[in-house]
Amino acid sequence: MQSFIQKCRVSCSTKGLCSGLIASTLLLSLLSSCSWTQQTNLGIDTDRSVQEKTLSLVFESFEPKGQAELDRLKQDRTQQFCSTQRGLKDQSQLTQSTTQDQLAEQIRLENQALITPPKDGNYFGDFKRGELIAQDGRGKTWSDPSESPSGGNCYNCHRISKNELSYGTLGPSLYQFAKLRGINSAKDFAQASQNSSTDPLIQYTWGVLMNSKAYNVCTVMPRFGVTLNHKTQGHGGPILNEQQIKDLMSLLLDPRSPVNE
Amino acid sequence: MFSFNTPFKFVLKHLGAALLYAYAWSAFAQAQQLGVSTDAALAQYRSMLQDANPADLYVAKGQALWTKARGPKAQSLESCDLGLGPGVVKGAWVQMPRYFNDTRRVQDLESRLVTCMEAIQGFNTQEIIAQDFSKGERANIALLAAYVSSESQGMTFKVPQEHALEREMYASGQELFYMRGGTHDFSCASCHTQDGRRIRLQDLPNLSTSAGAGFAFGTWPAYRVSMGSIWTMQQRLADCFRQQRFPKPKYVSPATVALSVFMGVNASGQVADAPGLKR
Amino acid sequence: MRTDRREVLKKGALVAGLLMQSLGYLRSANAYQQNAFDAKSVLDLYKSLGLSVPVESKQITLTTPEIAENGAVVQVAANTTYNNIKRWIFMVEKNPVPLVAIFNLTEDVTPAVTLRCKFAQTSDFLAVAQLNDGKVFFARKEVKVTLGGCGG
Amino acid sequence: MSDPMRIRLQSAGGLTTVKVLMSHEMESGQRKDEDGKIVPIWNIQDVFATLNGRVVMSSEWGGGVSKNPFLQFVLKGTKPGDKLSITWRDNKGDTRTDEAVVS
Repeated sequence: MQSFIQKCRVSCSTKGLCSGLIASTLLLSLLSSCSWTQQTNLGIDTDRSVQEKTLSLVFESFEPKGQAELDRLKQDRTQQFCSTQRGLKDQSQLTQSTTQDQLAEQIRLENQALITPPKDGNYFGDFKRGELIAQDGRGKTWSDPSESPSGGNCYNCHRISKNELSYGTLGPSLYQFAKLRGINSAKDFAQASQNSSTDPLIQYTWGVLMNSKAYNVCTVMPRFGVTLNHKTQGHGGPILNEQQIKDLMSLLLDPRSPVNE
Repeated sequence: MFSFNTPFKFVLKHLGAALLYAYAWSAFAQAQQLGVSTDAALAQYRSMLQDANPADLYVAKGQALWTKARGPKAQSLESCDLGLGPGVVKGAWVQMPRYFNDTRRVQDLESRLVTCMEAIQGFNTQEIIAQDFSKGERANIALLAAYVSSESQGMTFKVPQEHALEREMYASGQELFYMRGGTHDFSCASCHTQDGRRIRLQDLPNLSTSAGAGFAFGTWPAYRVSMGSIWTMQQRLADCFRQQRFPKPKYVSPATVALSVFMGVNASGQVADAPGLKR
Repeated sequence: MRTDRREVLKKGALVAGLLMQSLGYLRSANAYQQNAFDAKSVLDLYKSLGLSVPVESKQITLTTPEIAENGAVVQVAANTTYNNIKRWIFMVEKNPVPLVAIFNLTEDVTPAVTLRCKFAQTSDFLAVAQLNDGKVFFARKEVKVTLGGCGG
Repeated sequence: MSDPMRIRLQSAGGLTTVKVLMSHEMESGQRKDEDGKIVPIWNIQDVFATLNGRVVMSSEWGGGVSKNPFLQFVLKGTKPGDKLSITWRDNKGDTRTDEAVVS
């Protein structure tokens, strides 16, 4: 808890945002220490009795195994909210004309605030390592050792490099990611990466990899670079570490990467 | 895209994010198109195996097991009541999970088989629950499930919703289906609420629709080519939760039965085709 | 250890012998060609079977899936318009042991044979047809083996 | 101790398609177990088919045939009542014979 607030202080640029974040962090920790039945108290209009019955049924049905302890069933605010959003597919469908949409926007902003730039200001790594991370679907399950690094699972949902035919279609194709977005040469890439901290494509790609929920609040894409409130994440922090995210940045944006062939 | 009463400020604030998002999805149609040839090739691979499903070998073993005197009481399961009366196997599976008067619980096929194995044959329920899939009596349950489900092949799903507990289990199953959690924010719905999508090369049935639920619920137990063995619905669900990064669901626990009620009821009117054949 | 093995062999021989007797099938004429199943490459395999290197032929048709989502089970089929075929040799080129199966045909069967075999990786499937006149022909077709599941 | 095969026959115009599923582990001798030790090869080596007692097809298999093997071939000049038998023998000496009748 303490270290989380400190981390947050370091990365906050304005005082207001910072105190807001601390408040919401406190709220989160309060929520996570609440009893199971109180978890759903978000003012969301759904059948309380069904939710309560389900939560107690879930609690008696699961057991901890390996690194997957029961705290994984405790939802944070994003997870609670998105569990109630059935059939909501896209950020573009939100209008803020309803309480639901306003709440969605609040939660999106909370997620946005968790995105931090790379510590050394360099957004890129090695696209070859990035490909391996994209291929790797291991990590964080009860059968994975808790200390080993996680993979990105990227091919489960996305088409990425041309030669890998075994790709999923839950997410958009990322083949020719940079090419389709105006980076066609080593020169384009050098130019963009020189202004990494302001380049919209670099900022967007980094942001989605760090915390997808900052762009589409209930997207099925995991929040790869932020620490959720699970005790068991203490072992390895977020799903991917900063270096892994940099390697994925190169996989997607480097013109030499097989993605941009 | 936005309704007319949308505050203009909100639109402006989000135009950036929305545009970038639309941008990311722009290549989507292209990917779908490229996927067609792969899909056709995979369909060809699967249809070649479908014709002679190794699951048939396990159905024969399960049938032999059903009539064999076993367990501490040395009895066969021929008097087991799967919901249509003692000993009735034909058509029982397409009406499960259902409420059972004797246990006062809603039970799926495997849960009911465990009940019969304890009551009739004298096996210990807790020991069976503590075992691993594919080992000891759990391996036998997979054979029995293959046999029982095969006796409903070609029949139509009619999972009952008459008892209050059956309806309650449906509601809870639905709630759990959409419950996000774990390190990756996944719910069942993350993968199983859209038509025509794949994870890697695996087709993902849309379990919120009748056709999708019918296809998924109606083809487990199944012979898994990659495992060279029969997997039951309980095993399928447990491995889904593992990959969802959730803790482990206990064998035949209420949550797993609730999910089966949700799928089974959604599958109403669809035709059973188990045991199936899967990757 | 040694006696166990001898026992097993003896028992096996006994059972097989009985079967053959009852079926009137002289198995001794067709002893299992272990050396062929030890060959680590297609060329070594031809050598161990005493075959000349076969010629590619359009008269052989192979039915294989383009993509296999699991290499453990891939269904392959071979057929040919040569009416004097006496033997099929099925191979998966890049398997550690390329030889999968040998089929000795008679006039009582058509040349069409289907089998499910393992692919250790993406590889060509090869079927060699040995004709009664001693000529050997082959056809090949690639099967791409992919990772089908979630990779978890 | 081996389990029965499933033999299906489909006849049309004197041709009978034979589809056989066999119950066998078919260990390739290449696979490693959880402790990293090679699982010894255990596979069906010989398979032959007879029609009314006469051998019509014989084959030799290696560890590259899939677990629970499937084999299909076509008999010529069959008539109803013809008796087909399939026999396999594995490298441990275990054998199994099952029969089916052309209808």
